[in-house]
Amino acid sequence: MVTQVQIIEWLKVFAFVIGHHKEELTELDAAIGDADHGINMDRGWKKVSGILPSLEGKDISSIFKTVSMALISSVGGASGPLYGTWFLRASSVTVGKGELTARDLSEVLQAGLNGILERGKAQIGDKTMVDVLSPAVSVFEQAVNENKDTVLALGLAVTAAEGGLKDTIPMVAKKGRASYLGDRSIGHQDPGGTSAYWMLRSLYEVVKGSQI
Amino acid sequence: MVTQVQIIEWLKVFAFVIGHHKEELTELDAAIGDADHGINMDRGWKKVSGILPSLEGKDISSIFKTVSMALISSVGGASGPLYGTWFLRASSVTVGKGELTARDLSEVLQAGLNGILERGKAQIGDKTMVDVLSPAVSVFEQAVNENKDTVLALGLAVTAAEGGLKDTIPMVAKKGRASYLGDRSIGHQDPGGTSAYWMLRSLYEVVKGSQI
Amino acid sequence: MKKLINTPEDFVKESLAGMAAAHTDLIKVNFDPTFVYRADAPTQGKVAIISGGGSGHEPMHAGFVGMGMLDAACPGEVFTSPTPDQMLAAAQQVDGGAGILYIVKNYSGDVMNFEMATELARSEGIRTLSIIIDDDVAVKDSLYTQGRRGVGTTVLAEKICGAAAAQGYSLREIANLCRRVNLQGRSVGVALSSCTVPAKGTPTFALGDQEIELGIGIHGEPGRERVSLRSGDEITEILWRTLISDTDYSRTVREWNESREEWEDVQLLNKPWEKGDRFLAFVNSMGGTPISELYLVYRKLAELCEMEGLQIVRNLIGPYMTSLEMQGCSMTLLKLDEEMLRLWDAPVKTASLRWGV
Amino acid sequence: MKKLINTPEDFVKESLAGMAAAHTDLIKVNFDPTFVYRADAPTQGKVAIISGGGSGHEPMHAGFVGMGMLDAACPGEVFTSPTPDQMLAAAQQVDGGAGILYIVKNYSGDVMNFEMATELARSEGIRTLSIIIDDDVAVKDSLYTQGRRGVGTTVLAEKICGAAAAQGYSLREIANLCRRVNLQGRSVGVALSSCTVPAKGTPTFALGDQEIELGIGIHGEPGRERVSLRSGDEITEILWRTLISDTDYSRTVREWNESREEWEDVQLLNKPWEKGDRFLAFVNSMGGTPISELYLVYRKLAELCEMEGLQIVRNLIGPYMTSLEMQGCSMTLLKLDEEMLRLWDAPVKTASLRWGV
Ligand SMILES: Nc1ncnc2c1ncn2[C@@H]1O[C@H](COP(=O)(O)OP(=O)(O)O)[C@@H](O)[C@H]1O
Ligand SMILES: Nc1ncnc2c1ncn2[C@@H]1O[C@H](COP(=O)(O)OP(=O)(O)O)[C@@H](O)[C@H]1O
Ligand SMILES: [Mg+2]
Ligand SMILES: [Mg+2]
Ligand SMILES: [Mg+2]
Ligand SMILES: [Mg+2]
Repeated sequence: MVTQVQIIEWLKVFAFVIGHHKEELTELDAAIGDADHGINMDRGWKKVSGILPSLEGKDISSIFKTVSMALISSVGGASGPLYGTWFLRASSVTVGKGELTARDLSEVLQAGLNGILERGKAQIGDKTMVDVLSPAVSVFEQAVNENKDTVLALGLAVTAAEGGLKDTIPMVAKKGRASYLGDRSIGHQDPGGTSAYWMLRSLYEVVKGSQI
Repeated sequence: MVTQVQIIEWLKVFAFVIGHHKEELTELDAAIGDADHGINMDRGWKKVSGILPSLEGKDISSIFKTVSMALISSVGGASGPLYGTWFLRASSVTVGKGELTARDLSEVLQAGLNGILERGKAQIGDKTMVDVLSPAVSVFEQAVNENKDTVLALGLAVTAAEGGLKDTIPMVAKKGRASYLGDRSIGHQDPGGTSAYWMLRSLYEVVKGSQI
Repeated sequence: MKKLINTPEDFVKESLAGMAAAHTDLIKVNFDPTFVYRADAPTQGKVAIISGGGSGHEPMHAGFVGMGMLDAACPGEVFTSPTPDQMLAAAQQVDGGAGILYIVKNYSGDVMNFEMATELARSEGIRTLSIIIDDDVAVKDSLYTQGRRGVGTTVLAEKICGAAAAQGYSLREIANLCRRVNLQGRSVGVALSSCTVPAKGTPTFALGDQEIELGIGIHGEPGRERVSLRSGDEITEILWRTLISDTDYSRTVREWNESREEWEDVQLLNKPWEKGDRFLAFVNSMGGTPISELYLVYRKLAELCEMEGLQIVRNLIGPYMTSLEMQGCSMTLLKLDEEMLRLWDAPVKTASLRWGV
Repeated sequence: MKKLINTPEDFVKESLAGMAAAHTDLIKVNFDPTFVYRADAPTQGKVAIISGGGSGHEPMHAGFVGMGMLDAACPGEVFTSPTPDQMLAAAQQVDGGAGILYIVKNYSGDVMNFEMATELARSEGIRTLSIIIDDDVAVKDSLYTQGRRGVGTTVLAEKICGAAAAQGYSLREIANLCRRVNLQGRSVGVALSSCTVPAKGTPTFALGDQEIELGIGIHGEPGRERVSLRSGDEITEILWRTLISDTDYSRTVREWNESREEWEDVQLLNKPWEKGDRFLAFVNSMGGTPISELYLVYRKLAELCEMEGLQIVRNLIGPYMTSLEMQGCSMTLLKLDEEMLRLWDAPVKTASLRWGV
């Protein structure tokens, strides 16, 4: 079970982590993009942070919807509509929910990924956040199917995400600004994938932490 | 006596000297002006060089007139009209002459200087070519009054010019681009004064050389 | 970093505020969300043309808002796409009932944000279409990349479509016209220096003292080749050859299908050029290169086109689509047909492009 | 040195050739001697306005040749005054029988060359006058220097006098108008970087990473003070204060006395400004500074003027009088009277300034 309180805690932690890794994300984007991914994300998540207090007590779907709108209207770049779409879809599949079962969470992750795929038309191997989210979603779903509990499933998903993130390093980018580099994008880790990894990792840490 | 042939030889030598000192003149101008005095002068004197062969056999006044026009139309900057005026006035006082006595030469130097003073309105001590030409003109005139011969008088004039040139170093510029520097122009030798010194020195070397 | 700015965060807003203060007769600016729009908008019954993109390319786009060109422009942060809420608010502000055309440069961020805006505007009952500009021939492949970037042709498309809107063309006609302009325009750029994004504070890329980057993108995206510095004529000839040797560029873009009310993938193929064709030549400064050098480039470009039998019948030379203070230029050739030529010549009155009025 | 040029020697000519090729409807260029002139010159019965100066300040002056502004421009080598033969040939080309006004910036070279040209043109029977522009308040003294340099007000005087000529003003009227414009205009500039003269190949001066030069001249002449880098608003305020705190500037200039047929020294005194006065504000890029930063400067400038009760009723913002690729800007305030305002608004059609037509 992931509670509404944990969801808000997760968003808070993720916003903090983004602020903390702002320079690092921007440096990654400097290598193969336009050196703004950390700045973009931080702008959006600072905005989310400001809104969070007003969301206490709201249902999970409304929280996701509000976060989505905040991101869409403040992140900009490629990651704005992508993260915005992720939360918009997460909102659609959580209508009326006050807490999320492992299966609910699996649906959230799947819907979010699908949104990103539709919006960005990236495929696996294109060196984007899809390469991080996609393995995590599969692993999480399988773990849930095997009746593993949420924390364990999330742990496995984060490990898969981390693997996916490392896998972006040798890839040639085919979407986003990095794609203009061609082979020169090889050897660099995808910035959007990195932030996506932190999104999952933050969720895991929050859900795990509250259980202890 | 300075012959028509010596006049042409002088112009040739001065053109060569300017080419040779082009960088140096430009460097002097870089310090307190706009780094083009050598370039300007060289452009003009290259043009004069090209015309000189067609002037063999012409009377001295026509030679000066032609040189003046060439300088006026090619040097540009402040030095173009100044040197152009010098030769224009030199032309006016040599009409019909095939050679110049010491007294004729004194008149040439005086007329040239007057032209520069009228055109540029500089006064002695303003850190311009006037500070080089003016003492040379006085010394030359006095030497002629004392019946010294042309070579000796020119030698004294060149020495006076050199003194005048060194005197420009501690001066504060009050005319031309260097004047914008105010006190910061102190410590630098005036570029236009430097080329003016070379003009007199070239004349001296030519007149002396041909006598030996 | 040396710039006439206060803080990186306030740069875009303060610059826009100054622009609005300078051109009160032409434009107004809205903040939160940020967009610049015609002071006299909406024009009832006229299709409204809206463009937008990251800031740092001024005067594009806000400098092109006014009579006969854009109805609104949505500036993002420097080199960062604007967001759908800006685009939607701009559409609501300038909608004159005849529909909105979004002119979008082909960057993943711009495309996705404008797609969301198109969906949002349509869901609010504003008939909205969007056309993608992707004219940067420096990008060879479309299959394995985001596709070609939108560069110089954008300015020309904005002018031509703006004139069409002023003359009462319908939304569909203007969308078709805009697509046609894009398929007949080709651009390529060169950088002599990098530029510094205020928020970053250090140059986007490093170029050696004797290096230039051919095929540079307007955000400093790496180009085709980094070569040693050479003469203006040689650089001009390289850029020009890149343009004229480019043929048959094909790609799939997403356009809104109004009958099916959903996005559809459209396959588009560049129009070929032939001897005798007439062109608009656009020599653009990347920001830090003065117009004297652009004219030197134009001189060689005109000579080359003449030799090749390509007729330059119009030109535009100056800093219109810049990359902050980057030194370098871009070259655009747009093959003109009768209609495009007529619309190019039509009056325009904006802060940065004006004639006939 | 990285520039889009071939050789330093050919730069000016090749750039002008490109300019002429780009604007065949507006201008023609003559070489040996070099000058740019209106394609339709001479206009019989109209006073012709001619300006000129060193190159490297483009679009000034050649970009201002055309209807309602200059009849001809005489470009020298980069940062070097043109020569009297150019000015005379230009006068002969555009003389429409009503006389010629030379608009001259106050640099020793320009002044002396234009004086010679005035004498030459008059001796050829062309009625010619010249007016000196000396508006750069960065130069404090006139007694101990060449006097103030001619900067931003030059562009404004060219526009206003060009309009007067188009409206049939006499030579004497235009000369008086030009002098009046000069006495009501004040300018000051700031450099964030140096520039490189092609023939020299290295920067004209050195500025530290955190230094700016206040009161810079358009050829990189040293300014009033070298200070540490500060915010755009602070720089704007410093420049503005320099302008408004300047009063009673007096100097002697040489003008041609037509009755006595010789040069005469004229004593001139700047016109004071007062609360409630109306101004044209001109924020100009030194070449390498993009328009976005100019707008940021304008924003603060407008705010300051408003506070001080100085009304900005017109503005001009962009790269009009540059110093090659130098980064920085200049600020000009010109106090307008009714007549100047009307003439400013009159139609103009040149390569780089155009409205109303
Ligand atoms: N079409 C796409 N599909 C999925 N992810 C994408 C796509 N385009 C870009 N991205 C992701 O966005 C990240 C870059 O985001 P950001 O730097 O914020 O935007 P921008 O590229 O517009 O500057 C990339 O690292 C990549 O992970
Ligand atoms: N008003 C003047 N009277 C006399 N000499 C002058 C005057 N103005 C400048 N000069 C001389 O001209 C020289 C500079 O010449 P140059 O560099 O060729 O022209 P510019 O200053 O226009 O670049 C100065 O060093 C000075 O000797
Ligand atoms: Mg980025
Ligand atoms: Mg000089
Ligand atoms: Mg970006
Ligand atoms: Mg000079």
